[in-house]
Amino acid sequence: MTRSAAPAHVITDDAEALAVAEKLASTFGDGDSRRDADRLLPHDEIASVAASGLLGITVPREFGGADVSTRTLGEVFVTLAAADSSIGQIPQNHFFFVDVLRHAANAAQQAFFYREVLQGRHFGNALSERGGRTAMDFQIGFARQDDGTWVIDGTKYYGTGTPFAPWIPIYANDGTAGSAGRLHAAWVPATAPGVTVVDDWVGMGQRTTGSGTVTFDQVSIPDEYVVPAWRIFETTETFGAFGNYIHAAIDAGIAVAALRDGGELIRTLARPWWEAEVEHAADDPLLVQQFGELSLLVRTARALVREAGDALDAARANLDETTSAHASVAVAAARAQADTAAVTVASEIFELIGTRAAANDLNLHRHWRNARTHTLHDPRRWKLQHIGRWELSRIAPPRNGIV
Amino acid sequence: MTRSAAPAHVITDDAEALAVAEKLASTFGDGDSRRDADRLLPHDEIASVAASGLLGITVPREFGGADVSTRTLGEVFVTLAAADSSIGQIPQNHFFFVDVLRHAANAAQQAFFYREVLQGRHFGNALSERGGRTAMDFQIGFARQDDGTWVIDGTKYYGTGTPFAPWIPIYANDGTAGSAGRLHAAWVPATAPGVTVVDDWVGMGQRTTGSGTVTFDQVSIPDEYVVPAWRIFETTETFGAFGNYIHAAIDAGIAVAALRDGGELIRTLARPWWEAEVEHAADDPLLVQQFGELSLLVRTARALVREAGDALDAARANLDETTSAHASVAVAAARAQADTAAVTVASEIFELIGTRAAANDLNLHRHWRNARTHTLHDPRRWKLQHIGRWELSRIAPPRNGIV
Amino acid sequence: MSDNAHDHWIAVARTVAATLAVDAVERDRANAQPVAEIRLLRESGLLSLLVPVEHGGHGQSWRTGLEAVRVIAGADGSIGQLLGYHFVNLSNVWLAGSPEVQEDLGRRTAENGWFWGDSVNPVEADLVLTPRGDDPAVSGYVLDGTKTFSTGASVADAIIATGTVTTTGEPLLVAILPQQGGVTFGGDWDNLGQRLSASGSATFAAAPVPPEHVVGSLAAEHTRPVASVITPAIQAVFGNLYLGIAEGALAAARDYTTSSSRPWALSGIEAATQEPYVLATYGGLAARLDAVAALADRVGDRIDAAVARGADLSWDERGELAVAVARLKVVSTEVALDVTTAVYEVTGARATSNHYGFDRFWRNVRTHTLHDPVAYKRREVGEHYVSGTYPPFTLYT
Amino acid sequence: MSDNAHDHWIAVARTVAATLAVDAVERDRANAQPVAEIRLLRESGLLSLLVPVEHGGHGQSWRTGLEAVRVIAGADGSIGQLLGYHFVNLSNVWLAGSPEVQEDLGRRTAENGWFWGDSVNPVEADLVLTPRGDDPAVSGYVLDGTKTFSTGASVADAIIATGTVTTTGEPLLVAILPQQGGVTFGGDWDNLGQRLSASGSATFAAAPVPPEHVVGSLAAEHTRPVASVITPAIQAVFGNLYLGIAEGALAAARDYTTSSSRPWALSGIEAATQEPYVLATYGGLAARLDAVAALADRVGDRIDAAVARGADLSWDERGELAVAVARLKVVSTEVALDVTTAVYEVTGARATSNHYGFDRFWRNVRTHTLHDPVAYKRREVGEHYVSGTYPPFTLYT
Repeated sequence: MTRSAAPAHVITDDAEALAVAEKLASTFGDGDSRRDADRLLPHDEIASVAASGLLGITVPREFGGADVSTRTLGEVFVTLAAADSSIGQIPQNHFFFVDVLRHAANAAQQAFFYREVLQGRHFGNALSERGGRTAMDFQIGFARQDDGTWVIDGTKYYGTGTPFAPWIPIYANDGTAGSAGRLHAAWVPATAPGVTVVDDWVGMGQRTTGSGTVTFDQVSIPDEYVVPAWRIFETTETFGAFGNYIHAAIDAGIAVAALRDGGELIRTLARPWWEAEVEHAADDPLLVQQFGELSLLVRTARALVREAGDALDAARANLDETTSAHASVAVAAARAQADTAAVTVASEIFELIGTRAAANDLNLHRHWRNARTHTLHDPRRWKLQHIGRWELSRIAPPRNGIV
Repeated sequence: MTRSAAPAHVITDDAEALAVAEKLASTFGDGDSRRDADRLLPHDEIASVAASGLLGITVPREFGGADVSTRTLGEVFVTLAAADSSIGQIPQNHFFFVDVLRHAANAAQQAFFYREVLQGRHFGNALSERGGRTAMDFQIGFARQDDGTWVIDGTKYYGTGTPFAPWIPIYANDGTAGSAGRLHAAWVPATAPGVTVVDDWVGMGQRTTGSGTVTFDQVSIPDEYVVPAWRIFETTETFGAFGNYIHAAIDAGIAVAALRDGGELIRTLARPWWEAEVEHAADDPLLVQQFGELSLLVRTARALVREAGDALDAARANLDETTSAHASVAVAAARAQADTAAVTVASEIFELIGTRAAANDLNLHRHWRNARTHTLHDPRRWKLQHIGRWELSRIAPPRNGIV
Repeated sequence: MSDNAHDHWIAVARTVAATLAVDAVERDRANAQPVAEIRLLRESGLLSLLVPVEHGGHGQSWRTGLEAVRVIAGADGSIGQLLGYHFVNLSNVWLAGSPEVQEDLGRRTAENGWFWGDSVNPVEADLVLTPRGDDPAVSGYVLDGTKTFSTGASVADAIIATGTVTTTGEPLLVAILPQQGGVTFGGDWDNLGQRLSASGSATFAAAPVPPEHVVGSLAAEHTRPVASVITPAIQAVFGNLYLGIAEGALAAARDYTTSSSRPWALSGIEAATQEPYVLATYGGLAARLDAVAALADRVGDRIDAAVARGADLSWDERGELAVAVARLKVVSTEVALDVTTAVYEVTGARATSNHYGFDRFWRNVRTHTLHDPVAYKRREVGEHYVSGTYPPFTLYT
Repeated sequence: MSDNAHDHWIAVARTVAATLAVDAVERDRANAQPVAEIRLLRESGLLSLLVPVEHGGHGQSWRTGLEAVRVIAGADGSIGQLLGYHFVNLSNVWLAGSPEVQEDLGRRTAENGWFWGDSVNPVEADLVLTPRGDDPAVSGYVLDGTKTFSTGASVADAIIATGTVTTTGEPLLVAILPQQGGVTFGGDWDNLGQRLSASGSATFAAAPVPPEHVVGSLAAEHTRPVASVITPAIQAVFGNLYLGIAEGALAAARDYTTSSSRPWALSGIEAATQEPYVLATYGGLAARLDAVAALADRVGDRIDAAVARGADLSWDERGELAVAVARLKVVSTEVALDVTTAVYEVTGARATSNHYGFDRFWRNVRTHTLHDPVAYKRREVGEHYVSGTYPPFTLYT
């Protein structure tokens, strides 16, 4: 496991965050395809991200962070994901849990964990379980002991980012295993006795996210590491929308990558189709037509991601039922459109390049595998339900940390 | 013909422009369907628009106007077109010719015509001709006389807005009829001898735009009313993009209207489908799903219109080949997406209401007729060519006043 | 399919369609009663197309009849609808009627060239059948009540109607002959599309139903699978109607493109017929229409096969047919909406002139496809695909 | 289609498909030579399916052969491709060969269960045929050169190849038997999809072509319309291949949905098989597949009809066939890309595990549909629809 050694740089404003992201992205693009093909986890790259200070940009100003706008954070994710969508996804849950701290942690916890974050000591995640009827039934053992400590016992899956992270936050319900108590977030040090991280992720896409199995064998943590996440949903919040917003930015980044790499291959590899009677494939009007359609899709996705960022910022600035509903629906729209853009562009781009696009060593297909895998995180069809209910009946999306 | 009598109110900033547009729109919505069905030209409504000062909001500040952002102007058009898409289209060419003044008129002409505009004395248009091989071959007689005046002789078609306007600007090439000289814009007073405006527009949609035939029988105008429009295309410009941007905003407005009216009918008229086993149509999950898709389409269109407005403002602030190309492509994207949104929403919304949606007296079909008519102004497929060429080969759209 | 009788009748349909096409735009606008159009159908012989030879008809298949509907609908969607509904209304006589009913009503239909309308809108309250004496088997009933969407009834020689018997609650399928009185029409059909389909309301006031006009019972215990083929048949008419309208729209656009379209200013191309995107758009739509047409023909054959099974038809076979027809309904709806909207992209702005009236294709498809929501047809098909279940027998499935 | 022989052979194909399905994911990953798979086809009798009875084959129709391709492709796209290409490669013997060639190569194929590969990639330089003496009609030729995309050649008993004669410039169609030497294979096929299609390069070094292995001439003056039916035939194989893969993908998704999918957390529904949007998505896709299948069957019949016309087939009839096949190509491409991408929407995130390998359907379709651009097929269909012109005879049209 790679751990960031020296304390990280501290980024001070939005412009710096965007510039740092661009700079990092330019170094990640080259190795993306190889890492995917050989399934090499991006340990060095994530260490660079941590050292760059990018993982601290949402820490509030009073705790020394840049507190960048949500719009900026989204652009950072689009940029990273367009360079390497696994690298783009790895910090997703990190920012999600930084946001959990903002909403539900006490002042001491905030001070402690924000300092960790600013020092580059970032968060993986262990959220998902198997076997529950739906994805929100958390069954892992999570019991408060008489001495105030908590014991965690059980297995989590799809622990994106855990192989890289000093901290592994989990979601659990209090009470004994099997009971449906109240939702808590608990920060587990990756080095705690009883924690095992196995990189057994076999997804067809997002292959280097380190989304493996995490087992907790009677792991003990102090009460200070436990945050009452259930409180988040007691009031109006933009919390679920925030997590989803980052997913949308990742999908948009994948769409950008597929369009970019496809364009490059059209210019450098594709042969003109004989019926087009043109010298270069890029001059074929039917090809240009379809490339235009795909570009348009990417534009719509990026525009909705930006508008969702604005809506989240507006809600954060002036939180009430209406602004949070607006933000939640704007995020749902961005998710739905970025899904379509990523999946469609990553598949249709092949048609414009021709037979050579399918050569395995080009590995152009990683974008489709990444898109198809990541977009399924939660179903597009339910995004549309939330949009439709809001637009039709002004029913706001539910508060559950997912939408 | 209705002419605005008293001098118009002068709007001073973007916020006032948006508020005035909202207020006017709220008064136009009720009569929209009846005006369409009975083909009643909106004389009173256009007089209200002129009196409100909305038609002067792009006049530069040094000439006393509000010089609102292009983004704001687009939002004004979306708002007006969502209330009555004919009223939304009528001022399109007005703002187009106000922009011609900005780019190609001399200072005296600007002073004169801007004052006219601020007083509510607005512009119709007589651009289109028939019979040319393409839509850009202007054949109308337009000859400079020895005394410096100009004589116009011939016929123009699709003169949107002319039945309402004190001024009728035309496009013509100098030289005798049939020659391909240089492009000029010429302002003809609607009351000039030899001018005849016939409201013979028989389009299936946009029925009350007054897009009829305008004949010029040896009409004489002074040299001061003639602007060398060809100069616009000698340098980098955002002029064609500007005109197209307003078209995009109108299409987006039609999409908004169809979604809004459809939603209202789902809530008030539609019966639930028996297989859905729900009490109200609005609770049917498959209906909500599709309404969500349509809402998403409208959001993408509106977002791209807003981003196109921003791109035009950015180009205006810092004009070079790159910013103007960015703006032109952003507008092409907004046009293409607003086209899809308007046509799709206006047709699919029927499915969600059911059989009653087809009752002729509901006149819900006006939105589809309006969308299908207005979106054809210039073909979507060529917008995609311009987007595709830019994204693929960094070929900027041509400078021709159309894109 | 290349037998002579089939080809003959399709040629007849094409001739009728060509006549209808001449003034389709004007007739659509006038929103009149389709009296002349029904006469045209009658004189062509198409109204007796499906009547068995032994009852004096032409004894043709559903496949031929549905293709004729498609051909007529390409020229005039309303008249295509009227012909298709007529086939279905009349087929009740053979699917649900006794041999005596078949001989009587079938032969009179063929001899007189009767056109059959209907008055059966299932979402409204039932019409009421009151016995005319102690034994309605001898003295018959009278029919009372009002139904909207009584397609073709106002121009019909015979109307198929459903009514509930006051004394027993039994739902019966009956034939009403308007010339025998007791029927008035609302003349209240003014819809977006299918304007000539005479689909206004019908009001029955003691309309006579002699016993020989009781076609059959709809009571579940009396309903055999073959009698319920009527719903797949009407849904197949819908599919062919949409397909025919779409075929007509694309052909009309082609005529316009080849004769009137200008190339786009920026294309640098001499004629609109050479613009690659225009051609590719036509090609994509034509290919989809061809696939739906192939499915429509196959579905026509399956209806013929189901009808030929007669009393042997099982509920499962009936279910398979219903799903096959539902699949046609889904794809024909999709292609028809797409084609009738997309044609403008390849004709251009001037084609929106009301002079051409190209919007009638979209208006016709948009109006009729609202009959029952395609989203639920997709769900029925999906339920069958995923779980193997068949849609229940209703007047929509 | 319900004759016994057809049903028998489709049942055979289903049995083969079931065997292939068992380890399709593992075989796709291994990217090995499909030796065992060809043996399976040989033992099933499918390789002689289209060989005329008089030459010892099963004498079945193209329609049956294409449906068999579709069935096999549903389980394994590569093997479906190999079977379809085999049919086309072999059919050159009857479409372009003399009676002697037909009797000789046809009978040997049937007797030995030969599998035919090809080496004909038209966008590369031609292979070279050098006469082995003054009179190649007596002494034959040797073949030299390299072709990529030589599908199936490396596992073939016979390879159909095109070469240009050094002395006359005449393009000939010849059969190469790898067991006679002179052929090596690059083993360089490692593509996104159709990984078991053995589509690597073949290199010929003085490969013997005895005179009896000269199948026919490709020179324009010698080419009769019926010989050029080969291009529509291969394009029809493509259409059935895509359709078959899509059918396989949707069926695999269904199996997953009914056995493994969880309902979405927020749905409030007990089982994924009850979620209305999931069902509607399945229904919409199944309906489209059904329409394309109906068209595929019709196109199969048309190929049989064209072949049956033999020397009487005109260029216009050949053109009609080519357009009909192009329409199938368009809609099968569209539906296959849509289905293989959309299935994930109804299976969910866990179905992306490489354990299931559902992506092979998309990879197979995505790879093979790049053979020639569908946008230009649309244009060909559109040109015919608008102007009535037929695509020229090429190895793509």
